[in-house]
Amino acid sequence: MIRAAQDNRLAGGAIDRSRTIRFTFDGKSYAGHPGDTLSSALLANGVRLMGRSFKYHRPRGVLSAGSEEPNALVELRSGARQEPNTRATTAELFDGLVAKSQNRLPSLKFDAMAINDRFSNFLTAGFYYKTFMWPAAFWEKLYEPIIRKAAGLGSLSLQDDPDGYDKGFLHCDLLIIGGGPAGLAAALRAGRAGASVILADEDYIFGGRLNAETFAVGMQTGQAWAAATMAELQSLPNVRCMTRTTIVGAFDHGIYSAVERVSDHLAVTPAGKPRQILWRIYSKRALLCAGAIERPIAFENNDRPGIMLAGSMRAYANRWAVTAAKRVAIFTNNDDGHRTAADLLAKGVKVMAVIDTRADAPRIADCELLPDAQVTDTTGRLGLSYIHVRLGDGSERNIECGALGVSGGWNPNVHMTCHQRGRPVWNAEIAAFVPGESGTPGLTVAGAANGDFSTAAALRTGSDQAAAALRDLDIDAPALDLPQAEDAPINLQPFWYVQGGKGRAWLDQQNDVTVKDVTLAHQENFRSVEHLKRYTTLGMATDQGKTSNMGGLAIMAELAGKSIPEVGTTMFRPPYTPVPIGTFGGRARGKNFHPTRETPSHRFSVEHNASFVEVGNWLRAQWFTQPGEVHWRESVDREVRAVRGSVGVCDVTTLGKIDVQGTDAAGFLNKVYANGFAKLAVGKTRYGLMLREDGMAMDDGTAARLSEDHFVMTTTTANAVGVYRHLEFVRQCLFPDMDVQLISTTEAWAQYAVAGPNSRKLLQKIVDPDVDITNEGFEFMACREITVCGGLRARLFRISFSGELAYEIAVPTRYGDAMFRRIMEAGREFDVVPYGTEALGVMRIEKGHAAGSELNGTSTALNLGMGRMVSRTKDSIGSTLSQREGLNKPDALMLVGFKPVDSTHKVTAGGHLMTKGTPVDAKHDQGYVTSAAFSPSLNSSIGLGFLRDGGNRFGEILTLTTPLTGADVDVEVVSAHFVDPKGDRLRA
Amino acid sequence: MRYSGLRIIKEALTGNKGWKPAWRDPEPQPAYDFVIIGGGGHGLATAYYLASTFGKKRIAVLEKGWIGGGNVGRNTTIIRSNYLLEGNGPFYEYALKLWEGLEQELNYNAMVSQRGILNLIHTDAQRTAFTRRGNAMILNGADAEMLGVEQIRARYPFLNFNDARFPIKGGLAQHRGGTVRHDAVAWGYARGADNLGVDIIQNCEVTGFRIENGVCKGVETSRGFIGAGKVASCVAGSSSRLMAKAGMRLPIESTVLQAFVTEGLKPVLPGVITFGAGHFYCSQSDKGGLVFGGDPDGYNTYAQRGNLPVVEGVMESGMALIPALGRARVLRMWGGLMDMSMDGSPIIDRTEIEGLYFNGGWCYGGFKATPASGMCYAHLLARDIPHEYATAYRFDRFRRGYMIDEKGVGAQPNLH
Amino acid sequence: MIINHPLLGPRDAQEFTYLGDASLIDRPDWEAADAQEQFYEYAYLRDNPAGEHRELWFHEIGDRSWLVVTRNTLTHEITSVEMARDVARSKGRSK
Amino acid sequence: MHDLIPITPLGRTTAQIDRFKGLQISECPDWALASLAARRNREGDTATAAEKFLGIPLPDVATCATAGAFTAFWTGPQQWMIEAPHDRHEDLAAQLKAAVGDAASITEQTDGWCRFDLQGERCHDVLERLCNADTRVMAQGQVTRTRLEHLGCFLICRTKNSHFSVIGPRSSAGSLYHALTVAATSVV
Repeated sequence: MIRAAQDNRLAGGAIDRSRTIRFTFDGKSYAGHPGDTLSSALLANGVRLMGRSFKYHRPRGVLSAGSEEPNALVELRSGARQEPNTRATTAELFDGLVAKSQNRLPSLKFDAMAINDRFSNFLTAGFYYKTFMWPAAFWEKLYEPIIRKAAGLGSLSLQDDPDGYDKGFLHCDLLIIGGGPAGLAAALRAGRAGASVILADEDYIFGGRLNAETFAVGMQTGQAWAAATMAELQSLPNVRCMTRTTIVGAFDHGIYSAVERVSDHLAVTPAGKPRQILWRIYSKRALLCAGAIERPIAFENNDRPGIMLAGSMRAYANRWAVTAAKRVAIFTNNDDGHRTAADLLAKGVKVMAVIDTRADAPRIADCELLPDAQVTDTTGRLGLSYIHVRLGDGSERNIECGALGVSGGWNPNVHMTCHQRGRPVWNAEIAAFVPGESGTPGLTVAGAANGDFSTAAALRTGSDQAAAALRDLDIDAPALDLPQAEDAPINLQPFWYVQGGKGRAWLDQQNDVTVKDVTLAHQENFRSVEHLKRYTTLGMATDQGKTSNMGGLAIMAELAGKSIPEVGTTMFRPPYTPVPIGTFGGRARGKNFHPTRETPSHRFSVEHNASFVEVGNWLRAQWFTQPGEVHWRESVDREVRAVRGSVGVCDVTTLGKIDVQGTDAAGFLNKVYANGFAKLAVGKTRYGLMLREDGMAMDDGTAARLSEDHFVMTTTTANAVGVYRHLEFVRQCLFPDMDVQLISTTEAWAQYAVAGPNSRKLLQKIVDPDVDITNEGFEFMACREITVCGGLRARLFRISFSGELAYEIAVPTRYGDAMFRRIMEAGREFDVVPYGTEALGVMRIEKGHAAGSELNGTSTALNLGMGRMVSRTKDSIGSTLSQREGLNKPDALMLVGFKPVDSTHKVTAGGHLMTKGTPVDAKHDQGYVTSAAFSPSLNSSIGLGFLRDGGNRFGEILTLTTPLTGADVDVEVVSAHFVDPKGDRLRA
Repeated sequence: MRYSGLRIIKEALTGNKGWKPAWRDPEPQPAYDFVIIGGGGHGLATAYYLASTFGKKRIAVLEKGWIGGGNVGRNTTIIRSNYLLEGNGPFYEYALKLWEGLEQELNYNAMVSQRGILNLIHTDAQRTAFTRRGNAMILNGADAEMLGVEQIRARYPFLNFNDARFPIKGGLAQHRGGTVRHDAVAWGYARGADNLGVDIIQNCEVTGFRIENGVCKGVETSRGFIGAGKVASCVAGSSSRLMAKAGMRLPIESTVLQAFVTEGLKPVLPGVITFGAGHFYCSQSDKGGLVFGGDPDGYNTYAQRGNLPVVEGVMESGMALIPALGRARVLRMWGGLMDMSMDGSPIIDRTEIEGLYFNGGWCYGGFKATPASGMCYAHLLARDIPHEYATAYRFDRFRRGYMIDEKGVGAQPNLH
Repeated sequence: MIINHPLLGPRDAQEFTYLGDASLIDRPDWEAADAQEQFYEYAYLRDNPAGEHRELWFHEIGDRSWLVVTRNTLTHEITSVEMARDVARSKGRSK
Repeated sequence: MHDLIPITPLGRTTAQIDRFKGLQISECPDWALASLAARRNREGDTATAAEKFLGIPLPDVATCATAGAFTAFWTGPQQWMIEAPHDRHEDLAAQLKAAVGDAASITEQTDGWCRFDLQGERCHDVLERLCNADTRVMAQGQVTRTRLEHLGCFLICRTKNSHFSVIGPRSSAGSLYHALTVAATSVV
């Protein structure tokens, strides 16, 4: 690979020439120095062509030297780390950096898609709304794929992002956004006053514009003053200085989001370290010192590589010691443009002329001055070679130059003051929008961001605004002794675009929006600023119109015969600059997306080949595979048979447990459950159905009365948190004087269901001798606090989900693992098995118990066959609205069971029920199957479901249809209680 | 003027001087037969169908700001009809059918792109729920297909199939679902309505209703009183604010739904994809931006902006589902105001005030409903009886207990 | 957002769970003649104002207090925060 | 005496300890917890009985108090958590109940939680990556509840600037531990 020399490198600059670093762009190798950005290094190597535009694929060079860059976008890095649309102007150079140009085919120099440029008259704003409509089907098949392929900019690798990201939270009295002269003065004043300060800047060195200028601050250069100030700030423990940190959003009540680019300037992110950090900054006050962004002037072919903002051209020369070309010219409507000419002359660059639109243009730089003149057109294929100038007297002139610095004035960076829908106001003196009164609460503005462009003004207002902000917090900040600095006005004379041209003058260079497009939008009545934006895509590019919006507004204002403030601006929205999704994602990656909750028997389950299932954040054992079992059904059927035949144990810790105490505990439960609890005897447990206030079933579970004023309530696993919140609402907001205290104990106790005919025999070996668990001594629905295994406190409940003789035993969680193993040991003589959620589900379906899929938020007590449970003799949540007509239809859905007529057929959950002989469509829908399983006990597939008027349709044969699979099965309507309908087993 | 490829060529060769305004900016008349409040998608569609399908005249659309500035201009552009309940299914399927013919009907390319929507499944309970839903869709005449993991992997190989916290176990696809260029919907209906003589009046805010003994005679506006035979509220997002001026309280709360778009990227996502274990759905616009969103912020607001917790939650979900998104950059985030109704379903009905009609409560299902909402509302306005597909969208369903609660979360709007 | 908890001072709203209009405290009397109508309005109808809104927030990741927050729905400015239990009592709710 | 062997929240028989430069993260399983909530109109009785039992008054909002074996910290209005060494106070709830009688509701919380202690000068740098509590201004004895890795945790400042306890839900001990160590690696 050939290596270009740094021909356009100038003297001086803030780069470290002692080190040379290598990088490649489109496969070609170049050299640069630490301190370079990709764009400064490319310019140093004489590369002006860096990208292609979005629509016409026009050649593009760098326009700016900052994050507002619309043109010089590259694919940075390679492989899984490829970053599309990376601004070459902010990408710090590192050894081995690899960059590729994008949105071109096949190469940057020759882009076949540039054919679009020839047809620009056909591809005007919004042309696609007017065609591609015939025939309809062709849109997806033909037109759209072509458009999509041509559109877009860079490409994602589509490989998993290998880098890590982190998040954090910071707190401060004063957040200072931007580390230029205003920000530094503010930080100095606030820091010396002892306030806790965060000073953040998106750049990798502090100083802002001072790094790009040559004038002095006090007795030293601007850079030296900035460095000295930083040295002091960094020595203050109460000041946190953050470089490479962009404040991207202003959110409610002083919360700002910031992105710190920790390792983007390194070849690779160090292991275990984040690539970027998203900071959430909680500030009492904030001060915006974000400076201003220069705006271009529109003229014909103003988009050629080499044409850039004058202030950026100056920054490249002063800070990075590069020029885009040996011969340059300046086109300006204000004094600031002349500074560029002066600085470049001082660096030995040939400045061909300063073209100034003002008749009274001052002579500032020692080069040819063309007052009352305009650049009308340019030439040069892949880069600027000539500019065409119209002089005041109407005569024309061609000037040869490889670069043109354009200055149309500066726009204060008001972004952050508009994130809460504050509107900027027009300042005629600088012909720009400045922050309005209705800005972001707690945020004040200083320096160029407020329209105070001179360095002296920036220092002064930064210091003053910091003091004012701290005064709100009762912190007194003594005045600073500020250094002398330039204080010249820019003497701008508004000038937006050069008239009279036949060709195209670009406003939005990335999206290819020209003056003509704005004119067309006006002609078609897309005149509101939002219509203009959306119809022409002006300002919708990756730079969000930072350099282009004002020009568009000015032209629309002129066409509409309005003033610019009358036309108004579009809404500024976060983020200030684009933020990787990974950064907002932080540590939540892969398995760590959400926390995992493990049950007390987790270790045992892992050791015994359990398959796990996610239930909320819980991991529960679904079944335990034994040697020889290949299909999960084998394991589940075995577990069910073992429980029904002898005994099994299942971890049910995940069910919510809420401790309810107090002299009004019983009365409280009476309010939250639809059925009565006041008369529940101590030592007894009762099933409870909880309704929402709208009368729908909310949750169900049991409440065990351990003593007169102490209950333990269980909830379903899924609703544990919601039910607790609901109980606190009822307690605090509805019945504030009830004496009741609540606390969750879900995780404090490891709770196991021991179920099956031999469960009592097994538990006999676990509970201590003095505990009577005979059928008489501990009957169905009994509960008691006991001791087990020689004195360990435990709780025993005789409740059954499986329909078998069953108990639930609870011990402190730390002993849960040992207890599970102890039960397995003690049960060996009964061939005890551990069983999972699948077997549990099969057995509850066999028994006709409702669960999550029945308690689906749209079922009533009536639907669930518990209509009579809703007491009408007391007030309880939901009882009144449960009496509404719509919840008590005579043909209401009822929970019933289903069996396939042909036992080899399968009942599918989610299938819909159709009366025989009626059309199979939504109108004739009779209900649906909520849960289904293969029942080893009945040796048949069975299901539960809701059926219209189900209670009166036992024995009827229905069609269970599953259009998704095309399967239709005849099923018989049966009682939901497939097994032991009388309940003899659980009372045995 | 009629749009066509030929017209584009003709105009191109004559310097594009001949393009006419897409709609006029008329001065308001003293009175109309129909005054539709709200120049959003639904309002403009209602006006269009009133004039076209129902042949009505003297129609005005009053817009507080610029047309299409509400939710039709700030949504995630998705269309689908994957609904479960009988009150919703037929309505949204009708909407989808209208979308399919929209561009030819309007002679405006709104880029209706039926590239499919996929709802991912992560648990067995979800599979059951989606099976029931998919079956209901087919029974309602919509299309649905249950996809297995391998089918999904084939189309979306970059989803997290390796170390997902909530593994993908399948998905319910509706191939006729997709996206539409949202702004173009408002502009297309506006242009169509304007061609049929509808007055579209921008920058005209309704400040009150003139109600005389129980009958609505017209509206007071920032541009004076405008009389009306029938007044139709169509301002989802601000329904409560407007109807309060008529003394009504609604079963609605307003909240903000945030949405996001990345920088332009070469094609990545072929269709619309919805994460089933987190709050994230995503598609890619023709311009190349990934357009995505999640859940509403959840507190009552009219601020059209949200806060960080939801922003982070959405993107955490995005990274959990598509780890390759890490290096795509979010370009812009915004918020739209949602009329969150008490059961998550809309209302298209008469009010107790004669001559005053209501359309709202769309939650975040409003965009996909636009054509059907316009057609059904126009039907109600023209004939005073509900359209067959909108009979369930009554005010009194809450009093009588006939809620249409797809999510089953009850009378808590921010959960729908 | 930041909610200034009466006991704990400023707390990130992310620690809270939002319910809705504070009128949910005013649960009707189940024995009233028109109880069903009252409950319908209580459960379903809202003022949903653009401006000052009294609303219920639960300090889920905190002290488990329900709060009544007065917040402007246009600006999100919070002007007062009270313990919901005190508000309920002041409205005459008891057992 | 029973012979069931307890395991730590991280599922082992011995507590996990990780050392980083300037920071130690240790799992602390040997503590018993019980919640104490005053009953309605019995706030005074509760305070008196609790002070007698603890040897110190119940702490004020968002603070904790330590005397001898006991530490009490505020968890909500008229609600506290009492912490004591597990070996001598395994049945802390029963002991408390005996002391307060029917003046307060007592609930065993020992195994509802897991505790990780962060010790060393890098505490703040790690915690600021994990939760929004402003630990730098937390004085000894200050307690807050905070969201850490989606989990509701108690954060107790045992010694200003150098020693914090994170008390989180036991079933998620693994996730909590992972978050702490990943953040520590990222920082130091």
